[in-house]
Amino acid sequence: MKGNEAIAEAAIRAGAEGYFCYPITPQSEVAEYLTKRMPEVGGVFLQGESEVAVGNMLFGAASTGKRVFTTSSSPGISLMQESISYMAGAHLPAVLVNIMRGGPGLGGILPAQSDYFQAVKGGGHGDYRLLVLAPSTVQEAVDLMMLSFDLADKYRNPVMMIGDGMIGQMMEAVEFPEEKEIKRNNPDESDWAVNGAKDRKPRIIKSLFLDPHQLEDNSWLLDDKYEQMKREEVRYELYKVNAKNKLLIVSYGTMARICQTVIDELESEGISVGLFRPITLYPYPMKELKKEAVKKNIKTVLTVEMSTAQMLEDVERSILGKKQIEFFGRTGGIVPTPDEVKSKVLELIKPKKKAKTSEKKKRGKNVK
Amino acid sequence: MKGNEAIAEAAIRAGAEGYFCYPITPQSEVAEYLTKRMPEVGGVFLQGESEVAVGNMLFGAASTGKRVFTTSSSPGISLMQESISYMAGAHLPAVLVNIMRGGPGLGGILPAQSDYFQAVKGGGHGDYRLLVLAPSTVQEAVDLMMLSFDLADKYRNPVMMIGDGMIGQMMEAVEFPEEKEIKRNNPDESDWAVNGAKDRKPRIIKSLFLDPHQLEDNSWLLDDKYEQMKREEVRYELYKVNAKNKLLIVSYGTMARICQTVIDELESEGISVGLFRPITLYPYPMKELKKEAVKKNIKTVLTVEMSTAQMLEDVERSILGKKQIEFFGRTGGIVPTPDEVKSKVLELIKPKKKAKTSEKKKRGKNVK
Amino acid sequence: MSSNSNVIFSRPEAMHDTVTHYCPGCTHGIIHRLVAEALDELGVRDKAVGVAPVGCSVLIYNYINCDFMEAPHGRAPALATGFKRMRPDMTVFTYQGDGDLASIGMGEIVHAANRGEKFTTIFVNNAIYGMTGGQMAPTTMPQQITTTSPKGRDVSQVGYPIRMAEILSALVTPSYIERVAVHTPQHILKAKKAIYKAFKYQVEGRCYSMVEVLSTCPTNWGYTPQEATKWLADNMVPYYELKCFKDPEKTEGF
Amino acid sequence: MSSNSNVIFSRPEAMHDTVTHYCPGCTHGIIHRLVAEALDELGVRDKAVGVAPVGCSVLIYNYINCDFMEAPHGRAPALATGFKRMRPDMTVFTYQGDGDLASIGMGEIVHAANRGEKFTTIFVNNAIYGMTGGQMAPTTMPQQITTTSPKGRDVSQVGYPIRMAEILSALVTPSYIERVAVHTPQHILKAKKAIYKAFKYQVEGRCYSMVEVLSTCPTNWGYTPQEATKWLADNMVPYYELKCFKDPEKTEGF
Amino acid sequence: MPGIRIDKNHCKGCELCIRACPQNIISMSKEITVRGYYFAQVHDPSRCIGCQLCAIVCPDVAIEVIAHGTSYALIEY
Amino acid sequence: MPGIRIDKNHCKGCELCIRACPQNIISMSKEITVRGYYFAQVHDPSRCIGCQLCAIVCPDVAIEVIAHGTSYALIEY
Amino acid sequence: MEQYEVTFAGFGGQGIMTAGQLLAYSGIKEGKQVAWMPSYGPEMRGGTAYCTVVISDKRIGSPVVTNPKCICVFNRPSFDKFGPIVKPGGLFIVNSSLINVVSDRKDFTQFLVPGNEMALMAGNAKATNVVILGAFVGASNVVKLETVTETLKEKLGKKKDMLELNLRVLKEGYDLALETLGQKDSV
Amino acid sequence: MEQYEVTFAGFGGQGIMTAGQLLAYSGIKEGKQVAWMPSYGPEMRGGTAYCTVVISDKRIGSPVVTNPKCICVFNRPSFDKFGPIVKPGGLFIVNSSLINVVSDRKDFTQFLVPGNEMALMAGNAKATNVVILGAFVGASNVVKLETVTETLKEKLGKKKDMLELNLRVLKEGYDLALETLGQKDSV
Ligand SMILES: Cc1ncc(C[n+]2csc(CCOP(=O)(O)OP(=O)(O)O)c2C)c(N)n1
Ligand SMILES: Cc1ncc(C[n+]2csc(CCOP(=O)(O)OP(=O)(O)O)c2C)c(N)n1
Ligand code: SF4
Ligand code: SF4
Ligand code: SF4
Ligand code: SF4
Ligand code: SF4
Ligand code: SF4
Ligand SMILES: [Mg+2]
Ligand SMILES: [Mg+2]
Repeated sequence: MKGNEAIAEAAIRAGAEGYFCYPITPQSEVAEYLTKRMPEVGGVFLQGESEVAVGNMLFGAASTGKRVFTTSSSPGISLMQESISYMAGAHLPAVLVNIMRGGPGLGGILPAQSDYFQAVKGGGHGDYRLLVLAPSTVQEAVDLMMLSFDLADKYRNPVMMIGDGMIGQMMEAVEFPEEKEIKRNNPDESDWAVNGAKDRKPRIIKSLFLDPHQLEDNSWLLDDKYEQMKREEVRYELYKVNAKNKLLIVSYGTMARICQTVIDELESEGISVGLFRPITLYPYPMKELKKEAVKKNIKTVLTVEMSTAQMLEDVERSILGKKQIEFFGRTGGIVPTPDEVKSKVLELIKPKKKAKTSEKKKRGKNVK
Repeated sequence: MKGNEAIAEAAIRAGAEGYFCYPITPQSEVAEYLTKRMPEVGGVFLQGESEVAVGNMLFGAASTGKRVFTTSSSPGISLMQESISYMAGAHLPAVLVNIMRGGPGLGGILPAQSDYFQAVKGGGHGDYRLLVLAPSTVQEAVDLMMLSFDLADKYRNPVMMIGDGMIGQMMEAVEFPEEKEIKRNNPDESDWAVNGAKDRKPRIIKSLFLDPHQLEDNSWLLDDKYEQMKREEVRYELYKVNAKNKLLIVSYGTMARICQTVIDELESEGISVGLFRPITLYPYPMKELKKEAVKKNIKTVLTVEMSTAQMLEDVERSILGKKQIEFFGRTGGIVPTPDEVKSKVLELIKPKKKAKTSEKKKRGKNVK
Repeated sequence: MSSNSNVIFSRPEAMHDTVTHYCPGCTHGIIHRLVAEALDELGVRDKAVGVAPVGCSVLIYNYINCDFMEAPHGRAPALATGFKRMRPDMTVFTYQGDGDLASIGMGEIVHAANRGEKFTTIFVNNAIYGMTGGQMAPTTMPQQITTTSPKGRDVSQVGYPIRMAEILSALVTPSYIERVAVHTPQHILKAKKAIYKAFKYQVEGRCYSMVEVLSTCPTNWGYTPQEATKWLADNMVPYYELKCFKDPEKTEGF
Repeated sequence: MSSNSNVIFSRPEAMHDTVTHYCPGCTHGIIHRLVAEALDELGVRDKAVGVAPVGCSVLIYNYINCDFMEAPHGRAPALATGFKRMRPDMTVFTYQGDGDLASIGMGEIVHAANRGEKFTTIFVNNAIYGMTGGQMAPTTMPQQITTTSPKGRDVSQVGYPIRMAEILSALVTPSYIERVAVHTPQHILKAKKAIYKAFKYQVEGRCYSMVEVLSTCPTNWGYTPQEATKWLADNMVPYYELKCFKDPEKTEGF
Repeated sequence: MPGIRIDKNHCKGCELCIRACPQNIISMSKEITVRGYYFAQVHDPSRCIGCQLCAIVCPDVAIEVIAHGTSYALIEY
Repeated sequence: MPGIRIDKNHCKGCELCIRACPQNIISMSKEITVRGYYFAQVHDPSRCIGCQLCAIVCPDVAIEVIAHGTSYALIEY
Repeated sequence: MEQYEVTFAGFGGQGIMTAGQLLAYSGIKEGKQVAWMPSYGPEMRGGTAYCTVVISDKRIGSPVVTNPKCICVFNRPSFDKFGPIVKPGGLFIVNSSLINVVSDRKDFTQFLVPGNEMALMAGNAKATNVVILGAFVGASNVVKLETVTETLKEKLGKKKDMLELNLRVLKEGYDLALETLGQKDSV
Repeated sequence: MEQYEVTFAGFGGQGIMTAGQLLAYSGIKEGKQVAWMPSYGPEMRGGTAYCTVVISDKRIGSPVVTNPKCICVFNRPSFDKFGPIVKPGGLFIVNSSLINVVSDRKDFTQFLVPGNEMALMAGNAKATNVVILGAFVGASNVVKLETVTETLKEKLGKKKDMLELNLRVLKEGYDLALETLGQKDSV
């Protein structure tokens, strides 16, 4: 199944009842799949007039307490920032998927990971965070998509899954959980959703607090949720991490798969390298990464991203100067080949000249 | 002069010829001032239909090569993210001012600093950065506003000045540079602005690069500019920083002024504390902060923000675990009083119980 | 009063007994009452959800006694769409100012109306941005002075006021569109009927419905409440024609 | 050909000699030519700036030989506004698809027209999202099959197609609004006149001008170019009336 | 005998009811409410015809109208 | 004698000119261009009346029309 | 001069902001560092409005002051809200025309000024703010009476009647302070 | 089985994506790990289109492969673009109906298949992609012919004629491979 379709079907299996979208490459197949599939399960499919509208349709739909989601790509996600901030402020569960493409601006439509900051640090205004998940295979996209709905409900916070065109366009075998009856949220059981003030006081979904003390309380309440996420939701994967590793690669999403290929190749050449793959980008597995990075055998930590360096900052915050950190990145739709990552690794491992510090980030390609 | 008006007048003195806006508290005075003032200097004042439109009017106006700007507040800035990313991608100079209010969502209208991430890490999609300046007095708002236009032109990159409602509403004495003739950009002298393809090839202002190699080149070209900014534009101020300091406060904007009051009071009580005030938030004065923070006499670095902790991450990245970092913040429109900051400082200085690590960030107020 | 007296006019049930934050004489209050009465009369208060705008009426949920969502500025129709599509059994309305609906929210209102979303919009046109301190709105009258048109709205620079009822009526999709005003008791009674009808059509699942209500903003217009009603009658009513522009009873389909 | 032959029809000067990326038979190419001819005939190519949309015509700057800006999807009128206000001496036009102009860009186009911005819009209505692979647009015809309306556009669910020329004509601010088509030579010649007039009014500083051009998308409609022109004639023309809706010559002011 | 009750807590002294009353029996108090407003009062209750016009125009829903026996039918204006 | 020139580099073989020509003198080549398209050709140039209709409909501006002496006046259709 | 902070508080329409601004302009005129900081936001509609002026010879830190040296309250709600936070040893100026209670704090100077009455007697109740300002200047000596007079002249230059009345009540407030609290040195 | 990568390349309309998908489904049917990755983006209109299928018994790393083991090129531009990147020792399948050149690389197996002609002879030039697919299966043995046959039956179940024709050309391509390259063991 194509990644985009798998994501769509995963949402259906997770009990999603509403999908709102605006066309944008490279994820339009999600909509094209759901325009047929949603009606089959009695759900709502609606193409909105813009991503600004779609973000806010999601806001309205999420207020029903049912499971709802949208998918888009980089510029479209930028247009949703206000609504995302509102949904976070109003404690609404909703799932958003960003199939990232090259930016900034109109950029291109090929795979990139340059919306990391936007997703992880908060592209909208105010003290809020999204829970951010990054799958590296189509199967994982399915699993994380389903998890996203659970986490959105658990925290009543928007959850964003970020992938790139590769995840969206790639076809891999996927398994869905048994197709018994799809379980759905029952709005009548909700103690917060808007479903008619019958025999109870009205419920107000809002983020305005004119009293700054209340507004501050709301922000700290959000912060409590984020602290809870840090305790309970950190996810990551280790690949061939062991005491022989000379170098630890940190990479996420499809980029991490490419690094796996590199690691396999290097292994066959007798060079041991491990991979730390964050699955939750927020909360970031800081302690866990530090634990692996500080191990004696590791000389260097190499961050590999399809961007000019964004996750790098979280790697720095995790490792806190305890190890030399290097960066390798390609961006704008260029997917680094295993070969170039490999030669970067070899360059770092072979103790030729003095290696540079992370201050000078190393790029895949020089300009001019 | 009121801060908002001072900002408006500073732009005029800097040679700004176009201002585009949409009303939003607490900065509407800028528009109310300029609706009269702009025509006096033959400039353009236009109220747009939304911040989405305003961001894009700015885009079109900046393409003329003249100096143009907008001012808004948090939710309005969120709506400009797409256009900001486009302007950055297309190498356009433009100045944006965010007079921040409490968020997320509709939040409130009182002073806050909770859009730090949005401004500094990039709220839009793709590999781009804004040059971000944060004044702490009305005079500095004037100076930095004028500087913003210079820097926008120097780097052909959007520059954002962020302040809060205090800066906007406060009245202080200000001095403007001599009111000789206002110097303006001459579009005819520009080698990039759109001014009619007469006797030259057409110029295209764009951010689309279908060839990923070109798109990547554009991203690294942007990155080069950001590296240059790191070398040439870092600005910060030290206040009563000396070898007797037991603690170093890091704080920016109006919050830093409150910390100054605290420092003065503590000084009169015989307790020496210094202040590191970043003026450029991007590029962040990382080396400079580290240099001050690692000094032997400093036991603790205290980050004080009007947010639930955002700049803290850059402080962490600067200091890299070399010193204990503590956080104190109020948010949502609550301005910390000198007293509460002071007691936080005293709590940290007086070696009562074991201090907590920065992992557990300390908040101004506990919820519930 | 004696015990056999009966109350023939009182606060509708769907309204909280709260003093509003509106300025003295601001007709937002009247329009609130009319909405509450429609909910009462149709018996839908307990399955109603309002969408509050950003504007002076952002706190409408403190006054009308039903569930509410608070939308970003201008986006109420998008929230209402998302909600109503998921819960077609509920009664959904947006309450929006002219800055909210006709300026920043233009895209959302036109498209919601065009898709024929089955919700109701109460559009309060007071020809100004009330909440933010009296800036020019797209609906501001020619020559009207506001903080961002200190010499009066110059139509040669910023065009003529936008007439939303006319624009939404230009759409082919069936809908109910009427413009009313609330500056005299007579007009208020007509407004009441229009608002009732708008909700009724929704409850019947017929169509999108929008009532544009000409309203006063004494504070930002710089008039007393009495002067404001007169200014509305003299300036707004001639330009903003009061009538039913579209009614599914009369024009069904394309 | 002999030497005393003269060329009576050829590529306009304002057009680069480049093969376009458009699909065979896509009428975007014709419309490009008409724009280039207008620039040539008015002699404004060297003070013209186009605003490219996001849509199939995003690369228009590779074909028309003047300065260009590339706008975010739907926002071309805002860029044009910002630019033209700063440089009233230049000739500014936006070239926008129906997804771009009528869907995401609804707010910007209505407001630019309403403010009476002195630029020209060429609105290419092909009843579909071409570039993204054939999704439903607000202008998609009833029953038309697209990738997001696989059973045909269901007007009971998503309403009727939006007629932008009619909507913009509902505004009071004077403007020039005409709808034309390019499916036959006869229509193309009329379209040429309309586009010329639109630019002329701009150059004269008269008003905002918009020409809506009905165009084909053989690829996403699933027809041959020939079939596509027929489909346009049979389906679009009856719904999208071809006429001049508004002309400052005829209706001046309010 | 018909009559009205003005809730002085809700009244903001906008005077719209005064102009609306066909009997001219409403006028402003000399006192000020806690919110700082003069409020509306009926100075000649006996002449009230229960026409509800005052209540209809009151933006603050501060007025209740009471009728005895049959109520005055609200004609369409 | 009027005539047309079709730039086979620009032609994408859409066949719109074929239908437009009142003289029915345009048809498709059997060959394919480098871009993979069949292209338009005039199979009976002598009958061309220089009416320009083919050029007007060509989306790729692939056709030039040549007239000798006075040009055929383009009437309004 | 040490830093001096004064808050003016009342309801909207009582000229609170203007009183503060007049003081601020006067401070600037005397070459001092001045920060005027209004309250803004939800309070402004209906509730209390207030502004704070900080005047100093040196760079001013926080424009937000927890315990100002002086607070002038124009109505009852402000009296209740601000009475408790006057800095011990400070000054509490109460518009006794609208406030018929007194603070029972003993650690500051309480100064009752019948602002509305004085203004009304002078001809216009709207000048209450200038009465209180005069009283503040007299009581605090933070700026000179002459400076405020000049500021008023600049701001009201064109409106002769208004100016005259305002100058009159300014002086009356000032004199009342001297009478009540005695001549004071510059702070 | 070691990991195997194959790229199909040609212009849009030649059924490139379908060929890859049929292979991918067949791999999945045989319980293998499979990743099908299309090219997308600007190339899709006009230029070349290609997709890559990675088939393996183990977890698949990069779906983007620098040097695939096998590349099947359907037209001249693809020949030029992809010829140089076939993995040394790999397989280069060339649709000789539209490509009248041969690679001068000697470090891989070059296999010329007159795809269009074979398809046309079978009755439909559109089946070229299945001819090439058959040839690839015969040459590589990455999946069984029977599996692809099954996949085709599933996908074309309803269209009897189409199915029959496709099965025929699949077999013809397969046989040509065996003939030309000889019987091979499973890779
Ligand atoms: C995105 C955004 N932009 C601007 C604002 C500021 N704002 C608040 S209310 C308002 C307009 C109010 O005018 P209107 O909609 O006419 O309502 P009224 O107050 O007149 O009833 C604006 C611009 C905001 N909250 N959010
Ligand atoms: C913000 C944003 N949303 C979506 C897209 C994806 N997108 C590109 S073109 C397009 C629509 C094209 O349709 P139209 O405007 O009708 O032009 P056409 O291609 O039909 O000429 C869309 C939705 C985008 N680039 N940016
Ligand atoms: S500002 Fe205007 S609209 Fe708002 S409450 Fe006051 S009178 Fe009403
Ligand atoms: S997709 Fe449609 S609109 Fe786009 S170039 Fe092809 S035919 Fe033209
Ligand atoms: S009910 Fe009629 S008569 Fe009685 S007070 Fe009200 S308006 Fe006057
Ligand atoms: S109309 Fe209502 S609020 Fe106004 S004065 Fe009369 S009773 Fe009071
Ligand atoms: S000019 Fe007229 S007659 Fe000649 S080829 Fe073209 S269409 Fe035919
Ligand atoms: S109309 Fe133009 S592109 Fe089409 S076939 Fe004729 S010459 Fe070729
Ligand atoms: Mg309004
Ligand atoms: Mg289109």
